[in-house]
Amino acid sequence: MSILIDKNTRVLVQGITGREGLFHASQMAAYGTQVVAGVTPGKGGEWVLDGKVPVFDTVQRAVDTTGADCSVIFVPARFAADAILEAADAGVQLIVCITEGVPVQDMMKVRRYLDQKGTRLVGPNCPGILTPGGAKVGIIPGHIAIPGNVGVVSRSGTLTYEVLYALKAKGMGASTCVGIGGDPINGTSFIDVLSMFEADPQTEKIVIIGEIGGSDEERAAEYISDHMTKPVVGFIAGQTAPPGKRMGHAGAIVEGGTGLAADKIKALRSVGVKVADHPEQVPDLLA
Amino acid sequence: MSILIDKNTRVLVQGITGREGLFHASQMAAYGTQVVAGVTPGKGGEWVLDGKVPVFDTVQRAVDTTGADCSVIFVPARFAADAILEAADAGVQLIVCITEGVPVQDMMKVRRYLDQKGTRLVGPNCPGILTPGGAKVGIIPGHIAIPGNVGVVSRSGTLTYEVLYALKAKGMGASTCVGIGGDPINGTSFIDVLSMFEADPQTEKIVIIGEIGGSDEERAAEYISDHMTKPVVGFIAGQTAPPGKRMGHAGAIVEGGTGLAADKIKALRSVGVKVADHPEQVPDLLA
Amino acid sequence: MKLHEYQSKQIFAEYGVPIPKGRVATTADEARAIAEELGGRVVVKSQVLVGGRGKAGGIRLADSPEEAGSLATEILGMQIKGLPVRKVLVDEAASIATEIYLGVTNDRAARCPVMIASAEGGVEIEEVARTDPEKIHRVWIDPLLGLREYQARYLASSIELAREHWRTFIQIASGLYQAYVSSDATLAEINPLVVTEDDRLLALDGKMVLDDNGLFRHPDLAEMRDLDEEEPAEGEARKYGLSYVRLDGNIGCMVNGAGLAMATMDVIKFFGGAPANFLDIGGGATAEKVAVALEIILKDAHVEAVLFNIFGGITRCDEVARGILAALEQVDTNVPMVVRLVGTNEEAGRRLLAKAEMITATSLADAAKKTIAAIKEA
Amino acid sequence: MKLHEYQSKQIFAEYGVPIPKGRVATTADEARAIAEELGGRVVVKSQVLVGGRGKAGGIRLADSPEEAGSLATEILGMQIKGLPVRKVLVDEAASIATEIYLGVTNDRAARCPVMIASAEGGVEIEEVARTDPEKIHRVWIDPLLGLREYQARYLASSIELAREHWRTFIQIASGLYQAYVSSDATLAEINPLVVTEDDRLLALDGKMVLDDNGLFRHPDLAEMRDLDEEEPAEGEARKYGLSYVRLDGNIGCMVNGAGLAMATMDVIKFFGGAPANFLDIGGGATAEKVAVALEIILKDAHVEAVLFNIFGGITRCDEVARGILAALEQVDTNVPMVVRLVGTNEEAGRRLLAKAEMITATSLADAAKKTIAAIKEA
Repeated sequence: MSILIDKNTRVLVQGITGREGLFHASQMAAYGTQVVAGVTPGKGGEWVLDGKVPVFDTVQRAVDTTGADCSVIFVPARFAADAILEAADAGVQLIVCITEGVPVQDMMKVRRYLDQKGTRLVGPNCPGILTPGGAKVGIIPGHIAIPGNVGVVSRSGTLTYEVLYALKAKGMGASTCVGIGGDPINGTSFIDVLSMFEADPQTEKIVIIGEIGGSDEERAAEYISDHMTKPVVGFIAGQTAPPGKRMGHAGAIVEGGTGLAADKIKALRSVGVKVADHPEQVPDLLA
Repeated sequence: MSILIDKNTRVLVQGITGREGLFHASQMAAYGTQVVAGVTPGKGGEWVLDGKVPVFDTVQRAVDTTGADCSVIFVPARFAADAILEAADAGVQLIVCITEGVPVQDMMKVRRYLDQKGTRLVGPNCPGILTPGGAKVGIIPGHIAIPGNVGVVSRSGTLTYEVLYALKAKGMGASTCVGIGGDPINGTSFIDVLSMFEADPQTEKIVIIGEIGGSDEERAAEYISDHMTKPVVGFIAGQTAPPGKRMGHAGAIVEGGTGLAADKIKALRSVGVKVADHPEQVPDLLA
Repeated sequence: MKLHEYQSKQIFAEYGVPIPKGRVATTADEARAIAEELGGRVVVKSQVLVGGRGKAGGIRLADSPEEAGSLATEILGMQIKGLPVRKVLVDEAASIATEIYLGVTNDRAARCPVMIASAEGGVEIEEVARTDPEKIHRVWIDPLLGLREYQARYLASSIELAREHWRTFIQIASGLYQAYVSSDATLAEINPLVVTEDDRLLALDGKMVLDDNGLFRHPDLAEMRDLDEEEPAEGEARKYGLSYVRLDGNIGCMVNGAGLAMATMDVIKFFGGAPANFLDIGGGATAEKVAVALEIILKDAHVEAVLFNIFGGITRCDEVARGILAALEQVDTNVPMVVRLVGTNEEAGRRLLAKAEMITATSLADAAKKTIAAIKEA
Repeated sequence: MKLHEYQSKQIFAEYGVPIPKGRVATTADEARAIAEELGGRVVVKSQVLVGGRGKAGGIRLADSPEEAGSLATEILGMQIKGLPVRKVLVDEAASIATEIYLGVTNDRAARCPVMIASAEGGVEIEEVARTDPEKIHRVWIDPLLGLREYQARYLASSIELAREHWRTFIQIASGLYQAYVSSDATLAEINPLVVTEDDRLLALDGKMVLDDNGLFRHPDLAEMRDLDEEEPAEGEARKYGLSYVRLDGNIGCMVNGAGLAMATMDVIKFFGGAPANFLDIGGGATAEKVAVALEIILKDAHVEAVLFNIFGGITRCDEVARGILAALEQVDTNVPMVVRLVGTNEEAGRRLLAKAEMITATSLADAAKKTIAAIKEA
């Protein structure tokens, strides 16, 4: 078992003929993921990945023809909102948006629309999802993790790789790793993923990787206290970040005294989450 | 029992200081309906109906103060969409909009918003709801109907009164009468009301009064065939209406060969609904 | 409210939809001058608010300004489906490679706008829907989001439009949707949208229907109403807040409420009569309103009797009766009048009217029968 | 991206929000001339992108053009929280009856815009939220519907604004929301929104923060960026697609990925060091990007060592190592450099760098400790 994706997931790549889209489509396929279709407006009828994957002009046609049930988006930021809505309208149930730099007002509209439709969006500005040994949807390098019983959820990209790699070094594997993305308004929150891990029989322990900005970690702490039975280990980046400055991620900013790393660490510790001082400590705390 | 409203319904009147609003508020109160509040922006703090009903500036405050759970709207057409949304945002669960002449594009937006919130809207351009002996919300004259076991649902106003009056003349009473309104896009369809009547123990027979335009009657026929166990009698107005002409109601128009009275009558008869040749026949067909 | 082709196309152009060069003319001289100005071949198109203008000979090609002038003379003298042609549109003629249909309208059942495209343009879309339903492609538009680019792209791909035209097609679809929303329209259609032989997209014909209930937001559009094109009595009725539609029969009807008014017509027909009109006088029948309504009904020379069907709900029947009596004093007529009053204070109302030599009835069926009989007697 | 008061107010005015008459000046002469033009009392306001201008003496009243000039001289010579004042706004002075707060911002938790009003205007809203939370009133706005009139009315009634001002207040709220949406802002606030003694509503001070991710839609707004007001290195970094924030420490950091960059800073601190910057070089560290980043880091005179923390995911570590080596050839420095490479081909990468006299580390903790030690040794 795993969450969100597995060997049976039929993946569609929006923006498949772009440099990023094509490279990662081939990486996903090489990992064993079923990449069944691509979409690039105006390039319908072409074939990519050694002529194995058909390209369509619209998501609707791609879904109708190939039965894709998950879409991963690599289009430029200005087209990302439309790409997400297109996938949702075509009935895709899981949308993973890798694109960085999507305007926040676009995301507010998109969230509002998806909530009402019940579509699950992961991201944007995220590395995607990896179920080691099963499938990967996004850009997380497949070789840095092995299958196991640790569920990983994170707002970050390379910091997540760091943790997965540290786990692997100690022989620990992951059930699924979900990068929810670093934007202030995104599709999936810590709580959404925590509840899935709680319900997933393969997942026995959980790592949550947060950072400054917003209060998603604080809400996660509340949720952990009220609903989680599995042990959770945390790490929060940005203890040394100055207020009022965006730390790379659009969502990583301390504003008006809220979003501080110290508050998040305190909230997590107060509900029994062991919070690591540095990422390499995570495997030790899990053991 | 009855549907939608009864003696316990706490009614708020939007536009209560207008001529129509004030008159019908007093009629509703005289019928025994609990009229608990009114709203007119800029007149908060006043009292109406012999100083018994407080007026508020906003629906939110009216609801917070009086616990109103149903709102009836008498504001001019250009403010109607805002009034409906205001009531929905304030958590009112049942909104009855009497106003005629609301632009259809306003109603498309409103419906889309309410569907997502789960708020029930009846109307616009409707006479409202009457539960004889219980409560009335809207403008249906109370004295033309007596309590009984017939559920009445209609797209029309005075035509409905005609039928209620004919029922009363034969000693037949109504459980609840719902005027869903004559606009092409409204809040509540025949099907919505039919399903409530089917579930209501007091209602034993149902009268459905349709008219030309759209296909709500055809869908109702399908629903009756699939879901209704109680006998249904119908009447459809507009057999003699010429195509392409709006017959008073914004929604009463035969367009592109659809919306014909003959098709609706045929659809209803094909599922066992007795359709009256003229309104005064309705009580006979119910007997 | 329907707009003329030239009005619709003007609105489309404001939203970036490409239309042929052209102007409207009311005389042959004007038409000739416009053709002169445009140069080359032109098309002279009658502007009347009915379909089937082409078949009726109301759309003609002219090779020279002189020909345009003489065709205009001809067309301006025509009647199409009973409507006299008072204006012609003179447009540059396009060399057509393919004809597409593109329209947006309210989908009542889905409760949102629907955009429709078909590769079968230039013919009535209802006809295509009947004969080749698979050639009709639809996207439903969330009214809160508006038309999204991928929806227009889906239509372009569905009608198998050549890729090089997608960009323009998407712009046109977006412009059409904007025109529809910004005008409170219930229909906005381009039929045909053509690809010309020199590879341009052009809205050759356009049609808009506006939501009467939305006109208060658009005083400029409300002024576009062409009074020449409608039954004068209907315009007159609208001024007084009455809803009137003329029919072919001989029994004038005056009713309060639209549904009841339709039912009244139906019952007249059911008992063998023929209604002369639909007329809803709305709530609260004051003497003034009743008088205006009565005048409008009696202007129709075919009317041989009038049936009043009034349901006294909140309005009291005796009040309505007094309104009718006052109205009768203002209107000079000798056609028989049958009144059916029911509801609050109906007895008092009926007594008042019986004195005025009106025929009273107790039920709608009774009223219809008495009216039909009165005509036979007269 | 923050906008100055004068820029924010200009945008508000475009959306119908009433603002005081006034203009911006960069010299005392200009300030005097503007005061002359305006007549009467004026207020001279420093334009710097920090709060607390008033307390710092950066906002002053002048009774005459001469006084405006001399105050401008004074203010243009000031530094406020380390930022030199380069512009002053000269506005007509308003006679204030009451001060209100009105703002709109993104509510991250609710995932929609929230409009906030308070009768306690003129002070920092965060302060009011802390001390008198019941004096803060909020309405959440559906991003697909926009601000509705009743929501603005609810705020007007909540702050107990006199009824005669509701209409104007609703227009201002609607204008502010439009400004916020149309500019892709994350914050648009009027503080204070004043009722003047002659009963007008006026946006006396304004502030906007724009979403950097939305700037591509607004080239006009992007040009408003005041390069004088930001750390030059941050602007330089932005040009090359790097994300750089200067800090107070002495250990320069170069990291791929924002989260990992923050974690690197944190680990340095945890082991007793002090990071000199946040720097995310993003994916695929080419020699050019590494070189630019290194130059930016070394421009900071406080930097005594540089820590590279690179996670080779899809990018291979040996490639990154070559990028670093090529960069070092272009940059002249002798501060110690500690490199921690991990991930794909890490061994090959480490071997390449060890030859280049760089200190290599196997873990982040190891790297931090080695960097701190290297500074002590130097």
